[in-house]
Amino acid sequence: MEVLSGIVAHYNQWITVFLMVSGLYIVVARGNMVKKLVGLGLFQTSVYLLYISPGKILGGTAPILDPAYTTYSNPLPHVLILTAIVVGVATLALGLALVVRINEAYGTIEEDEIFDRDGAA
Amino acid sequence: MVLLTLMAIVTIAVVRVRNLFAVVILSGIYSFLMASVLIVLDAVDVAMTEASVGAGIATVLMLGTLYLTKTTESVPTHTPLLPLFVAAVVGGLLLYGTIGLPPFGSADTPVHANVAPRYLDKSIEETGVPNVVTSVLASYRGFDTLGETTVIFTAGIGVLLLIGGRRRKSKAEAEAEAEASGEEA
Amino acid sequence: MKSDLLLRIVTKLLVPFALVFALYVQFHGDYGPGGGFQAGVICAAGIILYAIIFGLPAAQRVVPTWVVHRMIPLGVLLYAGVGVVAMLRGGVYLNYSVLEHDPVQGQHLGILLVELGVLITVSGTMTSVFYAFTGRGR
Amino acid sequence: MIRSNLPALQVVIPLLGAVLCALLRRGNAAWLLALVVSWTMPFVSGAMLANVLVSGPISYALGGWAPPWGIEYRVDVLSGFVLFLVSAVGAVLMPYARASVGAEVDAAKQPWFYTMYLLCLTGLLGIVITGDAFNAFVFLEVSSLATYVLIALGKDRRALLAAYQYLIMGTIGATLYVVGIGMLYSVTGTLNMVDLAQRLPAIEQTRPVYAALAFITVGISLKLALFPLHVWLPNAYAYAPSMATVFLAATATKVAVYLLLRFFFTVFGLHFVFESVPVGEIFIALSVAAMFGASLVAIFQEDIKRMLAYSSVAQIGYITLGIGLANQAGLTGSIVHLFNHAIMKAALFMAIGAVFHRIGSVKIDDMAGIGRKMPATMGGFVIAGLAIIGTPGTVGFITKWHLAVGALDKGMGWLVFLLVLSSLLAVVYIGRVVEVAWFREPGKAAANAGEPPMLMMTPMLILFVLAVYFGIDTSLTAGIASRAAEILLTGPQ
Repeated sequence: MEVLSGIVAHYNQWITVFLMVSGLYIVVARGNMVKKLVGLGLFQTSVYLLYISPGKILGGTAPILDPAYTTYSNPLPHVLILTAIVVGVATLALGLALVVRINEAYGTIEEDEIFDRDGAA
Repeated sequence: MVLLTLMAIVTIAVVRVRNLFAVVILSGIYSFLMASVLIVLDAVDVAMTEASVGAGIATVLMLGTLYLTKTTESVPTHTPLLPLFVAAVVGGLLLYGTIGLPPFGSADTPVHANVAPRYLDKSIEETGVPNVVTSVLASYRGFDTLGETTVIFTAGIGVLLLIGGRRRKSKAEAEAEAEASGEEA
Repeated sequence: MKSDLLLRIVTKLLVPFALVFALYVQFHGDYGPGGGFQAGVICAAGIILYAIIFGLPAAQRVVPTWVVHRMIPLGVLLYAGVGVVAMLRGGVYLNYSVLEHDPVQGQHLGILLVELGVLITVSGTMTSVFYAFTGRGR
Repeated sequence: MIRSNLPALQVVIPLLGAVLCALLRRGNAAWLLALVVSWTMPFVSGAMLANVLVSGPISYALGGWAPPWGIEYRVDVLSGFVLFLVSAVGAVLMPYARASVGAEVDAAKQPWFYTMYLLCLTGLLGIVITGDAFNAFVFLEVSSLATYVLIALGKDRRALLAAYQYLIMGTIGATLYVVGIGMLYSVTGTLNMVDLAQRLPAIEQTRPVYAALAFITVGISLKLALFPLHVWLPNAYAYAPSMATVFLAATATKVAVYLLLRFFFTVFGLHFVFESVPVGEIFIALSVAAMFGASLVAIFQEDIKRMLAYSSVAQIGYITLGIGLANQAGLTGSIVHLFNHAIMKAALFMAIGAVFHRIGSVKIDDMAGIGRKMPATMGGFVIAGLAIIGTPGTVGFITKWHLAVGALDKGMGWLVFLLVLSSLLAVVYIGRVVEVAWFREPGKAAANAGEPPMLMMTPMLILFVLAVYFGIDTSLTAGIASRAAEILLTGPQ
C-alpha cells in the first residue's frame, strides 16, 4: 500500500517527465520540420503539468472566489501557464511560417535533403 | 489518472506515426486530453485556453502548413543514439528533481504558503474581481501580460513579414519560387 | 465545400453565436473563467470558420486584411497606453488604482481596458496569421 | 515624475516605438522613429546608472504591487551597466542602419523590420531590468521571436534555415529555463529573484534545487552559445542582414550572460553554485575548449561574417572563463568584456557590413585589395582586429589582463599561458583578412569600391576610437565592472 500510494503521489510527475522526454526526443531525432515543431509543442505543453500540479489542493476548487467554498487551488501557476501557452502558440506560428518559406526556397521540409541541396548549390 | 495514461499513449503514437496529417490530429487530441487534465487540476482558465489554442488554432495552422508543403515524413536516416542520450539525460535529471518535490495535492507546501494566499485573500478587496486568475493576470502581474501581448504582437508581425505579402513582390523570392517549382517538376 | 447547403446555413447561424460568446467570455472574465486572450481566440475562430466554409475572399470582404493588420499593434498600444495614463496621473506604470477616484473602481476599469487590448491584439494576430497561411497557396 | 518612472520608461519607450513603427508605412519614417527611440535610451539608462552608483539599487514595483506579489524592476550596478551597454549599442548603430537596411531589406518590409528591431531591444532591456524570474522568460521570448524574424530576413535562403534552427534551439533553451523556474517555484512559492535568494539557503541541499540549477544553467547556456551549445550561432550571424548581425553580436549573447550571472551570484549564491557543484571547473573547461576550438574553426572560414561569428564563440569563452574563476579579478574581466567585446565585434561586423554594402560579397577572396579602396573602413577593421587579439592599448588587452590576474589569484598559472596561446590563433584569423585586404592587388570585385556613406561611416569611426580609448582609460568601464563584481561576490547589498 505504501508503495502504491507513493506511485500515486508522484504519478503526475512521472507522466510529465515521460511527455517531456518524448517531445524532446522528437525534436532532436526527427528531420521533418513540421514534426519537429509538433515535438517542440509536446515539450512545452508538458511543462504546464509541472507548474499546475503543485498548485492543486485535494478537495480544493478553482480559484474563483465564492462564499460557498473555502479552499482554492493556487491561481499563480495558472497565470504563468496562460502566458506560457501564448508564448508556445506564438513560437509555433512563427516556426510554421518559416517552414512554409523554407519549402518555397528549397522544395522540401526534410533537413537532410536541405543540407544536400545547400552542399550542391 | 486515466487521462494521463491516455496522453502517454497518444504521445507514443505521435512519435511512431509518419503520416503528418495523423500527427497533427493526434496532437489536437493530446491538447484536448491536456485540457481535461487541467480541469481536474482546477485550472479552468488554462484548460479553456489550451482547448481553444492547442486543439483549435494550432491545429488549423499546422493543417494550413501541410496544405502548402507535404504530408508524409521520410524515414529517418540517422541512428537515434544521440537524441536518445539527450532525452535520457534530461529525463533523468527531471526525475531526480521532481522526486524531491512536495507530494501531490497537499495544502501545506511552500507553493501555498508564500505569495499566493495574498491573492486569494485580498483580490476582492483590492481589485473587486472574484476570478483570482483574472486579477493576478491583469493587475498583480499585469506587466507579464503586457509582455505576453507583446509576444503575440511580435509573432503576428513576424509571420506577416515572412509570408504576408504576395509572393511576386521581391526578386529573390521569385527566383527561389522558380527554383522550387523546377525541383518539383 | 462551398456547395454544401447544410454547412453554409449552420455556419451562418454559428458565427454570430461564436462572436457573442467571445464577448461573453471577454466581459464575464471577472466572474468566471475567461478573459481577453480566450475571447480573442474564439473571435478569430469565428472568422476562420467563416473563411473555411465560404472561402477566403468572402471572409476578407467582411473583415478586410488591413483591418486585422492594424489591430495587432493597436491592442498593444491600448494596453501600454493604460500604463502610460496611470503614470501621467501620478501612479507607477500600470497602477490602475489611480485611474479613478476609488482605487477598486480604477482597478476594474484598468482590467477591463487591458483585457480589451489583449482581445484586439490576439484576434487581430490570429486572423492575420490565418489569412497569411491560406492566402499563400494562391 | 519622469525621474521616478525611469525603470518603466526604459522598456516602455521602445515598446511604444515598436507599436508606432508597425503603424507606419514608410521605411524612412520608421527609421527616424527608431533612431529617436534608440537615442533616448542611453540617457534613460545612463541616468539610472549614475543614480545607482551614488545611492544604491533602484526598485520599481510595476502596477503599484509590492514585490513579491507584483513584478519588480530592479537596477543595480551590474544591470545598470548592461542596460547602458545595450542601449548605447542601439544608439550608435541606428545611423548606420539606414543605408545598410535600405540596401538589404525590401522597401515594403522596412517599417516592420524596424518594428522587430525595437521589439528585440525591448525584450533585451526587459530581461536585464527585471527582478522577476518569470518576467525574464517573457521578455526573453519577446527578444527571441524578434531575433528569429530579423535573421530570417537575410537575403540568402540559408537565412531561413538558420532562423529555423535557432528557433528550435532557442525554444528548447527557454523551455529548460522555465522548467528550472518551475522547480524553484515548487519549493519556494515565489518568483521574485531577491525573495528567491532569501528563501533558497534554507533548502539548498535538496534535489529540486540542484536540478533547477542544472536546467537554468543549460537553458541560458543555449542562449549565450556556450561551447558546445553554440551550433546555432555561426549560421545565424552569417546570413542575417548586416544591421541585425551587428546588433545581435553586440547585445544578445551579452544579455544571456547577464542573466546567468544574475542566477549564479544573486539567486543561487556563489557559495552554493561553486562549492557544492563543480560548476566553476566545468565552465573553465568549456571556456578553454571554446577559445581554442572556435578559433581554430574561424581560421578556415571563407565567409568573413562566419569567421567573425566563430570568433564570437571564442570570445564568449573568455567571458565564461571569468565566470568560472568566480573571483574578483576574473569576474571583473568577464563583465568588462561584455562591454569591450560589444564594441570591437560591433566595429568588425559594421566594417564587413560596409564592405558588403559596396561590393556585395563577404567572401575573403573578393576582399583582395579592398584596404586601398576603403582605407578608413579597413583601417578600423585592423584596429578592432588588434583589440580582438588583445594587443596592449586596446580594449581586448584590458579583459585579458583581468582574466590573467584572476587565473593567477586562483593558482591557475597555466591558464595565462592558454590565454596567450589562444590570442595567437586570433592573430592568424584576423591576420588573414588583413593580409588579403591590404597586401594584395585589388581584384575584380573590389575595383569599384569606395568608402561607405557618411551615416554608415560615423558610427564605425566612433567605435574604432572607443576600442582604443577604453583600452587606455579604463576608469569608467573596468571601474564599474569591478564594483559590479564586488557586489556579486559579497552578496546583495
